[in-house]
Amino acid sequence: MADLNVITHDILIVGAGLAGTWAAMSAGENGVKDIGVLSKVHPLRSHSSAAQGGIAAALNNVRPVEGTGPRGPLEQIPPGDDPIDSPDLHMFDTIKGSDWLGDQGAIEIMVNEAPEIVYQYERMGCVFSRTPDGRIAQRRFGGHSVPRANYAADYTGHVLLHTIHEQAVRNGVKFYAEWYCLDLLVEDNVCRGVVALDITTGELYLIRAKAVFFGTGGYGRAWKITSNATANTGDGVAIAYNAGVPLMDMEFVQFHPTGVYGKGILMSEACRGEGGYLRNVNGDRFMENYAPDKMELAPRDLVSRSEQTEIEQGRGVGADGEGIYLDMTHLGAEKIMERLPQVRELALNFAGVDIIDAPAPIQPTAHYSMGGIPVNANGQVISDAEGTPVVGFYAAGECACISVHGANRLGTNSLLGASVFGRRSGKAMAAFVLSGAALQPVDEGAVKKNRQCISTLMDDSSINGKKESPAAIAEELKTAMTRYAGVFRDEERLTLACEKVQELTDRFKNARIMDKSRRFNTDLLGAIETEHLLTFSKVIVNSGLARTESRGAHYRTDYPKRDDEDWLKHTMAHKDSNGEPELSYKDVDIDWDRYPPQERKY
Amino acid sequence: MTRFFQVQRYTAILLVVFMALHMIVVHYPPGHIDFGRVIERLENPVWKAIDIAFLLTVLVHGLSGAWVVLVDIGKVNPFRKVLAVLIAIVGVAAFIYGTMTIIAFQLPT
Amino acid sequence: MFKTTGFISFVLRRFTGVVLVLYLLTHIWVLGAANQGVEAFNRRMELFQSPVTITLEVLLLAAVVYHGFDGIRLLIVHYFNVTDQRKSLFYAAFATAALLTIVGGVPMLLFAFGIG
Amino acid sequence: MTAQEQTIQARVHIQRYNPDVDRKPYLQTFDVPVPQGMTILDALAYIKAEIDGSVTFRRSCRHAICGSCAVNVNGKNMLACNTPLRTVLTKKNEVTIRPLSFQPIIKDLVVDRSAFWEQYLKVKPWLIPPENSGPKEYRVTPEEVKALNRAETCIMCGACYASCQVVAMNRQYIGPHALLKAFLRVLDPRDSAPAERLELVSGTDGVFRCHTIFNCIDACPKNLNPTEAIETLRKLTQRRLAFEKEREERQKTL
Ligand SMILES: Cc1cc2nc3c(=O)[nH]c(=O)nc-3n(C[C@H](O)[C@H](O)[C@H](O)COP(=O)(O)OP(=O)(O)OC[C@H]3O[C@@H](n4cnc5c(N)ncnc54)[C@H](O)[C@@H]3O)c2cc1C
Ligand code: HEM
Ligand code: SF4
Ligand code: F3S
Ligand code: FES
Repeated sequence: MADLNVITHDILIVGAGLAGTWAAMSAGENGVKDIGVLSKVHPLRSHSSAAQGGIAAALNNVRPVEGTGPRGPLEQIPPGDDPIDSPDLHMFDTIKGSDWLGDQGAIEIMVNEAPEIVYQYERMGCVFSRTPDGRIAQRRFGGHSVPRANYAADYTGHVLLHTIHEQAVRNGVKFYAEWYCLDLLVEDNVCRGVVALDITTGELYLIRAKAVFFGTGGYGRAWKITSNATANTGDGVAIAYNAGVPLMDMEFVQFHPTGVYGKGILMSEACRGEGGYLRNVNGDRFMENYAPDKMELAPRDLVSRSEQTEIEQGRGVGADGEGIYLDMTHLGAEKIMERLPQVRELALNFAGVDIIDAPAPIQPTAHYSMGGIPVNANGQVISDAEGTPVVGFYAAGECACISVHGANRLGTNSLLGASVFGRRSGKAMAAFVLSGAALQPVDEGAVKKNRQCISTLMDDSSINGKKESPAAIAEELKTAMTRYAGVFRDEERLTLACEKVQELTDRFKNARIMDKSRRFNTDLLGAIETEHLLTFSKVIVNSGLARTESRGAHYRTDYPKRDDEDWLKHTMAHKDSNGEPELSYKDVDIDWDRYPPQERKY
Repeated sequence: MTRFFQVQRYTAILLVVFMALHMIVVHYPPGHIDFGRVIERLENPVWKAIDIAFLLTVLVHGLSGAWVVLVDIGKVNPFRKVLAVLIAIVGVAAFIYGTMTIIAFQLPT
Repeated sequence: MFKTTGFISFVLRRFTGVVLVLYLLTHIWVLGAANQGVEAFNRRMELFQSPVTITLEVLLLAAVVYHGFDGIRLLIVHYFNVTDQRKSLFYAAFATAALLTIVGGVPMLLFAFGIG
Repeated sequence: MTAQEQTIQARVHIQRYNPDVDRKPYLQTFDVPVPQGMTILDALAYIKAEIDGSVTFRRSCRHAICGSCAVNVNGKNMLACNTPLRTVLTKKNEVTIRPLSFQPIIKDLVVDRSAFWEQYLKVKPWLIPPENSGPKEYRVTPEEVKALNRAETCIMCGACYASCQVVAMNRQYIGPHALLKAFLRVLDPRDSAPAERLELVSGTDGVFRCHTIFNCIDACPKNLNPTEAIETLRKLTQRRLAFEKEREERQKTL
């Protein structure tokens, strides 16, 4: 083709969050020179920067002051004193958090590499908060039995991302900022490259590479109320699925209990940590009916479910009764100004409420997607339950399912997972490329196909005169997912969700965009992203419908118990020839001697 | 660049002093200024020295300032070296001429 | 952005600075008449003692004091960490300059129009 | 508990421009219902979804951490995502949204940030750690971290850069964002090339090009203070080598 733009790289990385940037860095350090990184937003805009709380690692820098209880003050551990934390403990907490669906081999690798990767971040320039003697400060975090979250105030992800990005630039990694990956080219289980769009010019490119890496982030945007950035539309997940790669455990999506009402923007866990109350419309602290001991400090999924129960029983607040009050007025202006200034700002800007004198309306918000592209501990994508690799295709971060988070991720473990497995993937890719991998022949028709899709979306002479707005379809999908595949699920709701997704998928065939220009067409991107949302939402609802148990974040009111007998296994979904998800299952990697499944009790 | 900035700031400090002095001594109280009035003061060689220093300071400050103003403009920026030379020439010329003037204030013999 | 004290002061400072440089060069040329002797000097000075030029000189005074006090403000900002007071500092500099212009300018005008 | 406030109607003027087809930028007006809590970004998203899908702007995180969405609202640069629309409405319930000032426009509210990023890279934003890196973390005191916090939260939104008239005059100027970054690295006790950095920022286009206009402070959505960072750097450039000596001493106890 005359108008075919081709770019080649040894390694092509899609996604410039922590996972993608680490992969690029470490591939470079391991001897590969020619690395390209594609990102649909500028690398520093990646969603990793939104992480607030911290990154987990058993550094043993601080401990609770003796005899002060679970919410008491922390102190640095004097040199020579006994450590309180260990990778093993971290491993156990993670497994327990995952409701035993996490693969223990991968978890072990992650917790063992954790301290080293945090130290490396520090040595590269991260400005972590410090203990009085200058070590990295740590704080408590939900589900971790000791203070293990290494943090930089409440912008940890921001600091990590900027640091690693700068170091990658320093190492000569080539970034393509504002390039959109449209398609992945896999044939005969061998990955050959991608089709990408230079957003600024609207030009299509065929990018060939010996190894392709996906670090495209999560898929929380399929819900109406979500803490995720607008970029988190699960593109990588959908693209891989369309290319014939299976998706794993897609039904597991974590809901955070305190998102700003109607928007989902995260109000930090610290609000409850500092003593905030949750109240329903009658002003009752309803948590006493669900977790009388821990009250507001019960684990995230439990609190989210309690809130949702109140809402569904008609005791919610707000215009549509879908909210709950987070009441911090009793803390007093002084404490709020000192400990939660950012939260106050947030509530002021986004809810129009000053938390000093009024409760803030909040609601559960889609927060983290545990499922994704199945990979092994070297980031190599696998194509079936036996672990057959897709040659030359790697993934890590939130778009991948390794699975270290199992059915429920612990806070601070995802920055860690993205970093550790991003780095490992980079190393594995370097080994793969240096072992003599070659560029594979590609079908140039792929570009044509994508160009066709785009012109269809832009076309105005639509079939049967019916035009659909992609934005409206996305909106309906999100509403349906929130209602039917949200905190609570059951057969009826999930069936409704399936039908809705199918209906919307059909309607999307007539979707037409308004912006017909080539240059920086975000309308077009929005439509493509909507298509991706539909693609993987179908997998989510089908996987969820099939899984007749409650485990971690997947809660079925019709099957409220965990069922290890039948369901201690990962869901794998392949796209079949009709475009429907075909489910199969994969065993969980469990060390039966060390960490056999137990009841998950807090 | 560092030096230009330095020079501007230090000369600015000096100018605060000189300017105040100049205003008070020369222009206050306001009135008719003629040779006679100037010579009253400039008979004293110390005043001469002060005025020469003032002249130097204000020239350096003003002209380096003018250079900055010009060079701030993106299109002019590439020619900053040439400009610096031109302005320096102006400065030196003005300084020599001004110094001659100051020296010229002498009681006619 | 264009209505901030910072920008306004910058424009004024720049403008007065340039005006002062131009004046300075003229000034040096004017005084240079002294080289040609007493008469030449006095003759040239006469040229500049009409009410009109003296009025202009008042403006010049305004420029000098404004530029000067604004410059002092910048020196203060440079040597002390007072950026939080940036607005008050500007108002202070401006007010002082205005005051001095009046204090110095009124007698000049009185003199110029022969009232003093 | 709080009274449900009424939705009001706003007229949002947006500057439109697609260089491929338009000869010059023009304003287009949209009527937007403004419920309580609607941000400028929400309004833009509403317009894009409901009225005109070709309205183009950047956004991602929605809560002032990614730095994508800075625009010029009623003549001031700010983030669209953390500014409630009601706070910027005029008495007639109008608001004018333009792209960041002084930047080449790619389309509508999207500007070409290449110069901005180039300047950012020019100051070598990465840490240059000391050679003798140990197995664990460097020891940095909480006080030293506190000093760095004044620069660390910069999200590279460019609101400062696009409010600085020096940038408007001269694109060679490094700019407040990048100088703030330089400040962060220079002051970091772990950085071992402060003298080199100070040399770099004292060049023709560095800290001395700043004329203390302060617009960068006014614009910064993260309440940072580039001017003070620039003044600090100016002072440090004067004792560059001494400062590096002190740094070497400090690094012995990292
Ligand atoms: C509000 C919030 C707070 C959080 N707090 C914490 C915390 O405290 N601790 C913790 O451990 N975790 C936290 N997380 C989770 C954590 O931030 C993410 O899981 C993690 O950052 C994901 O990193 P990533 O590299 O996989 O993806 P991302 O950082 O999301 O990056 C995705 C990248 O892929 C690119 N991309 C996507 N699609 C395409 C495409 N089609 N073409 C080209 N490029 C594409 C994007 O541009 C981006 O660069 C939080 C998450 C949220 C939402
Ligand atoms: C009390 C006396 C004065 C003080 C305190 C003073 C102070 C300053 C300062 C601090 C600057 C630097 C501005 C910047 O960096 O942006 C400056 C600039 C300048 N000054 Fe002065 N100045 C004084 C008198 C003068 C005089 C008498 C002249 C004219 C001959 C002059 C001409 C200039 C010019 C042309 C500039 C450059 C303008 C700019 O950069 O905006 N100054 N002055
Ligand atoms: S300093 Fe402030 S305004 Fe400037 S880029 Fe950083 S966050 Fe934005
Ligand atoms: S606005 Fe510009 S001139 Fe300096 S003080 Fe800020 S960088
Ligand atoms: S959308 Fe991220 S800063 Fe506004």
